[in-house]
Amino acid sequence: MARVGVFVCFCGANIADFVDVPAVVEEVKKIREVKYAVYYKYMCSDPGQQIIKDAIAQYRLTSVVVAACSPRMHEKTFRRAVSEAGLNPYLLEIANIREHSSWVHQKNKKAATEKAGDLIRMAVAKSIANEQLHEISVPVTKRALVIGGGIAGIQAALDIADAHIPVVLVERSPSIGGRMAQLDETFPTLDCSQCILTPKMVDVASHPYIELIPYSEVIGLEGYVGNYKAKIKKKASYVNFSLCTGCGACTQKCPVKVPNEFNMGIDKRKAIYTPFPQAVPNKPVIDAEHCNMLLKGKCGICSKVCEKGAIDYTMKDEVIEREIGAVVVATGYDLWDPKPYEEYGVGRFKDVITSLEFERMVSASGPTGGLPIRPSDGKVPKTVVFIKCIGSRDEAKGIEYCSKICCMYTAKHAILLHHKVHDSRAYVFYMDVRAAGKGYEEFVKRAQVETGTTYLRGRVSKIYKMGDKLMVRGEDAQLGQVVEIEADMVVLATAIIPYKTNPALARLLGISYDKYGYLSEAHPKLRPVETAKAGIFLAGCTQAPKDIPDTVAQASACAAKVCGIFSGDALKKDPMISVVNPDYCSGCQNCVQVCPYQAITTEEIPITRGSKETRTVAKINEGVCQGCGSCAAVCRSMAISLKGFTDSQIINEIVSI
Amino acid sequence: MTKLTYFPGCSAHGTSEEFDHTLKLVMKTLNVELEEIPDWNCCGATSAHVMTENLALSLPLRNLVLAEKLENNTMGIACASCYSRMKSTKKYMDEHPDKAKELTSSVIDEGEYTGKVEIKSMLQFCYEEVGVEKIKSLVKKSLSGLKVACYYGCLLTRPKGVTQFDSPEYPMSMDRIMEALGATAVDFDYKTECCGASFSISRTEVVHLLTGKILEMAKEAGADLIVVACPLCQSNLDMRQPDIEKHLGKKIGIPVMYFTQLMALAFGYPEKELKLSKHIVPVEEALSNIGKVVETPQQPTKTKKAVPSAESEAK
Amino acid sequence: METQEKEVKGSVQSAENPGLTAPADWQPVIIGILCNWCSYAGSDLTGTSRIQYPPNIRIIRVPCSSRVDPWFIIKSLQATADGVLISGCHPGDCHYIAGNYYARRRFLVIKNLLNFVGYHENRVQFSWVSAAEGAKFAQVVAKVTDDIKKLGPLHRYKKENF
Amino acid sequence: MNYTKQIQDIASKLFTEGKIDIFIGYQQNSFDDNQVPVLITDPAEIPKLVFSDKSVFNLTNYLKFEHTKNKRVGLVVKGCDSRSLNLLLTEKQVKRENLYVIGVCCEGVTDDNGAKAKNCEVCVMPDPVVYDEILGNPSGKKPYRVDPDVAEVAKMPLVERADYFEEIFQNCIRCNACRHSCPLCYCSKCCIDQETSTLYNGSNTVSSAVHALLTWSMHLAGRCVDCRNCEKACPSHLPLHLLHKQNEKVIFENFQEHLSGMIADDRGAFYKYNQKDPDDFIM
Repeated sequence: MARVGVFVCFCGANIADFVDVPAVVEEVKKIREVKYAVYYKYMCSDPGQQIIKDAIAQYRLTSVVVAACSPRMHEKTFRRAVSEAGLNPYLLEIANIREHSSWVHQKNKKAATEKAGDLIRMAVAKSIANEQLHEISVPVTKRALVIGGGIAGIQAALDIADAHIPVVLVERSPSIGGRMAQLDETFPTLDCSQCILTPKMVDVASHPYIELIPYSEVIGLEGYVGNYKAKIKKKASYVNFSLCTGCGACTQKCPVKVPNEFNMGIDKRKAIYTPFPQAVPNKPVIDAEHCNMLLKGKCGICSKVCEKGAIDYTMKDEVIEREIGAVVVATGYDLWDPKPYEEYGVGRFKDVITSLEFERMVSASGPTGGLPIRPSDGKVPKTVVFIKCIGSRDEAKGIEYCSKICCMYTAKHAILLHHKVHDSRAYVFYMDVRAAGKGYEEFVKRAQVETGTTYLRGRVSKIYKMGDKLMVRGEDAQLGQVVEIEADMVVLATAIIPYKTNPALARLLGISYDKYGYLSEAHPKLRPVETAKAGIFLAGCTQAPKDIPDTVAQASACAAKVCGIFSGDALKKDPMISVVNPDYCSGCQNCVQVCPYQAITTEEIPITRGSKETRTVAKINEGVCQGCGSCAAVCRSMAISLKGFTDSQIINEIVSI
Repeated sequence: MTKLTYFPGCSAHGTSEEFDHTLKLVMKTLNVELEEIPDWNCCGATSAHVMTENLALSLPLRNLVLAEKLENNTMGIACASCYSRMKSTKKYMDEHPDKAKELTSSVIDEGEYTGKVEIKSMLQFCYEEVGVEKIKSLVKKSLSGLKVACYYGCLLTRPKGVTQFDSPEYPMSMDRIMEALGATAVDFDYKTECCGASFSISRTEVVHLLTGKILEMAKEAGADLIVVACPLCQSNLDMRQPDIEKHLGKKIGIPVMYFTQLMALAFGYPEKELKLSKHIVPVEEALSNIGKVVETPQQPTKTKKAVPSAESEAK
Repeated sequence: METQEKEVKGSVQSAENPGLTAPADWQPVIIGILCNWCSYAGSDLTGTSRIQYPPNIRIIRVPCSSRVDPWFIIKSLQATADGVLISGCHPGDCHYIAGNYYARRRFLVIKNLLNFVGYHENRVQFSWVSAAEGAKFAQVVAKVTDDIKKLGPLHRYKKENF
Repeated sequence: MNYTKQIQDIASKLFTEGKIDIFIGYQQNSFDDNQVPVLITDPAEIPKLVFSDKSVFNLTNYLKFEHTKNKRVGLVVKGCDSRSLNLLLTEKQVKRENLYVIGVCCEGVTDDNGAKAKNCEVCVMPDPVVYDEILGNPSGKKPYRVDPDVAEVAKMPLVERADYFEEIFQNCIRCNACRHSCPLCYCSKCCIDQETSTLYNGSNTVSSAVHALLTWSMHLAGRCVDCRNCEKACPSHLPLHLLHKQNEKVIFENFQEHLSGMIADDRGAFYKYNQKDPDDFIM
């Protein structure tokens, strides 16, 4: 027989003025299971809590009901008090008679009193069905996995590793560095991208707590927060990195030329290559799709010139496993293909290029030695038109959102053009100039004033060819006129888009993604780096378009979160999660389908004790379950119950009124 | 012999008689029988939809209902404007069957609309249903040596959601057909530019400006003549040319022909069948280029410039 | 004295059993099942804002509207409730990502089924109330209470009657 | 529609080749011209097998019992039966590799009076959707139609409808034959038998019957394939299909024309969602 104690709070005048508290206590005393009922001015005060503690001992209470303010307010306080009295803290129930009665029925004391009585009756009924629950402790593997070796991944890995936590950094290309390595100078300070990035890349390579696995991809992730197991596929590089010294003899002698993706195809690289001179690790890989030896079995020059014998044509893809406790996803962004802009002659006019192509051209280490040139005839352009929002904010052809960085990098390009070609003239067609950021507006002003770049508000309607010039026709909306500019080159500020591989990666990790393919954060404002899956965090443009400062900030935030998880030997979790009664489970797996956290898997159990034959039943992963109860509601045989909100507890509440 | 429902539109019996005539010749060679919709009416063109929505929908809808009675799956439309009106109406009706029911029961007394007939422009029909390969196989007299600029105008490929045909900005279907006939289709940036047709009567100076630009650009691209698939384009580009020349103060003199005229010519019909006398800008000189050897490079803008050779420069 | 006069003045008919009536000052019992993160927080805000609403509702807290098994609704109607209100987060705002989308499907079906077998459609109502919509919660409760007062007491299939 | 010969041939071939342990089919009743299900383990009994428009029962129901679990089973399915089989496969209650399915392109079965069965009038899929071997010529998916009985009841005014159902529910004797005969009611412990459920509250009242039946129909909503085994099994001849068809109608009309068990791996309507699902009934 349950022995319930009820403690009704006056909350000063807050409750007592509108609810006849002594009458309520008398009413409650009539409930069979209630062995003790009392009221006090402030239950949450120390003497108030002492009343509860004393009563638990004196009346051997099996559960406690506090009728006071909302459980969202003081549930934790009273749980602690109950716990200190030696009772399991989850045997406490709160009847919310302040927010739900005294404050909302101030003109009807009779009804408010009656309602308070009912609310307490419900809480008493529920508490009778309460069970002892214990905080869940989940062991933690203190190693982090960072997916992606761009600036986001590099920053997160360094910050975590600096806290003496081992990091596995997986990069899909042969070198870390990512998009930032492709950039020339960075806004708004125009400091050289390579100069600030390369030291960090070297730090990663030499850090004792970082295991760098380049030219690899994560192909599987099992487990839950603190206890993940990652499968990583190391792509065959055909070069034994432990023997290779990075001398570069092979890349010089290789006869096969392939468009260089690092330079946006402006120049050629070899079939055996390091993506760029400052690559980390500075070891070449063989591109199996173009290598004559691997394709036709003829050539073998690189093997001949390699003094160390590091070339191994028989190398195969290899899958390795790492046990980890948390994941930072930092896979970066791709660029929108402007092909749908047929009216701009994309694909037909060679001198209509994208902004990243322009970026490579003006890069001192780029394919043109830092000078912008027209791809059609190799001449240096004098008049360059920059068009912003190519694909961004364009529902018809591209995507709806703003890519956030194009305004700034276009201003940067206008300045860089002026730096490289002093007698040049730049025009920028824009929809809006969005320069929110420290020093950003000033930077745009600098482009406009210092370099004399003409900013034209309006869209370009057409580009056509006149001789070897590109005629750019657009609207100057501020003048209300059509303008035509005779340009040597047109640069399209193409939108940032997520990699097409994002949805597959999200499914693999068990996290969600939005309609564009960006990975989704748990809450747009208050949990911007977490995902809905505990222990997986997002950094950089894989979550949404952002610039380098924001990316680095988010990466460091991820590192702080990861370090938080690893701060203890075990993770403590709220015990109010679902549990399966295997006797009742028939294994239909509909719960697996509706669980938003992939917290439900299946297990095989013997049909009867000791039997060899097995049947499949659902199994809740304690580490992953967040306690929403979706599974409990769809379980037809009621094999799943949500602790703290069991069917019995809720039905008790319903029938007690 | 396949049958095709034919909607000629008002101009086919007037200003674009040569289009209508050569179209019929071409279809004969392609073994397609044109079945003209009996008792067809005006499509409403640019005038109806500024009046009332119901009028703008009812006029084409009546034609669509009549077309369904002919039991051919496809209807070919000669005029680009008619094509646009009919196709937009069809799209609207297919999406709003209630409206179709309302109009067929109240305004139009010709039976129900089911939406079973597909609508294609004649250009689209030749490109999609007949195909470039078949056209190529039927050529008796190659048009090699003739350089043409294909002008599509605004309505044949736009709006994309309605026409569902070719690229809205840089279509190539007519160019491909011309190449099949042996002619050289020049790279023509103005192929979908507006000719100003709507201001044809009210503000001719707009037409002069816009059409003038198209003509100049065709000339610039090195074309001997402009090929069109729309009667309104033809009349604007051809008929207005003397006025435009006066307006610009320079001679252009580029003839404007229907793609069907050139097809008929290539299919072996004699020149007199092309009704060349209907043209304002004489075409004979342009056609005399047929058979001449094309010198390459024929055009500065078309030449392939040396690759920038970024490597050499970087080194 | 006043209340007595009112009692004399009229009575409320049960929508499903027109023969059965209750006194005019009859007060319905309404069970409200609220999700913890939006609607329960919203109802707390109603309280802190001191927005007044009719006192007939008895609130049960669940973590998510997806925890609501249609059987809870059936059970409530079998017990003392004359009406049921279920409230959760707005679509897209679910604390548990998509719980309310699943719940919404079940709600539509159970609502129609109950109406089909002879419960008035207003007996069971649903709302999306966010944690910021304290005023909306009061409006919703006022509307539901008003609706159910008009329907009169629920008699059919009550445990004590059948 | 008579496939007796073909089914007997296939069954004996399966036994000869050792592919199955049990064959589930239909046999002639001994006292009238109706048929009952038969489970054959001995090939000598094959001549018992018949199939005609009297083969009304959904045999997939027999896959949930102990003597067919984890055995290799050959069975005959019509269109609706195959849909429930599809769901059983999706819900992992049977293993596909254990089954040899003879799918019959159904031309409609008859009721006790020899008239076309009422569920066949509104059948959406007469052809089997899962099978190893097919008999007859597929006639394709049929357009969905609202059940005429549901439409008629829905037209009644509220009070009349309530009275109508009250009479139905009063006649329920709580024997649970409906549950027992339903192929999709395979739970190892049904909710209405559990103490926590308190649906019955140990009582045998109309109230508990109503709530049990409503809960039951909610558990089948978006899953029921309208085979009407339940109705055939009901000793009180309750029109149980009204509940299922009502739910089916709401689900079809609102949730992207969902129909149960039509596609492999398609779970019931409650185990997926669409952001554009109706929202206007919620304040």
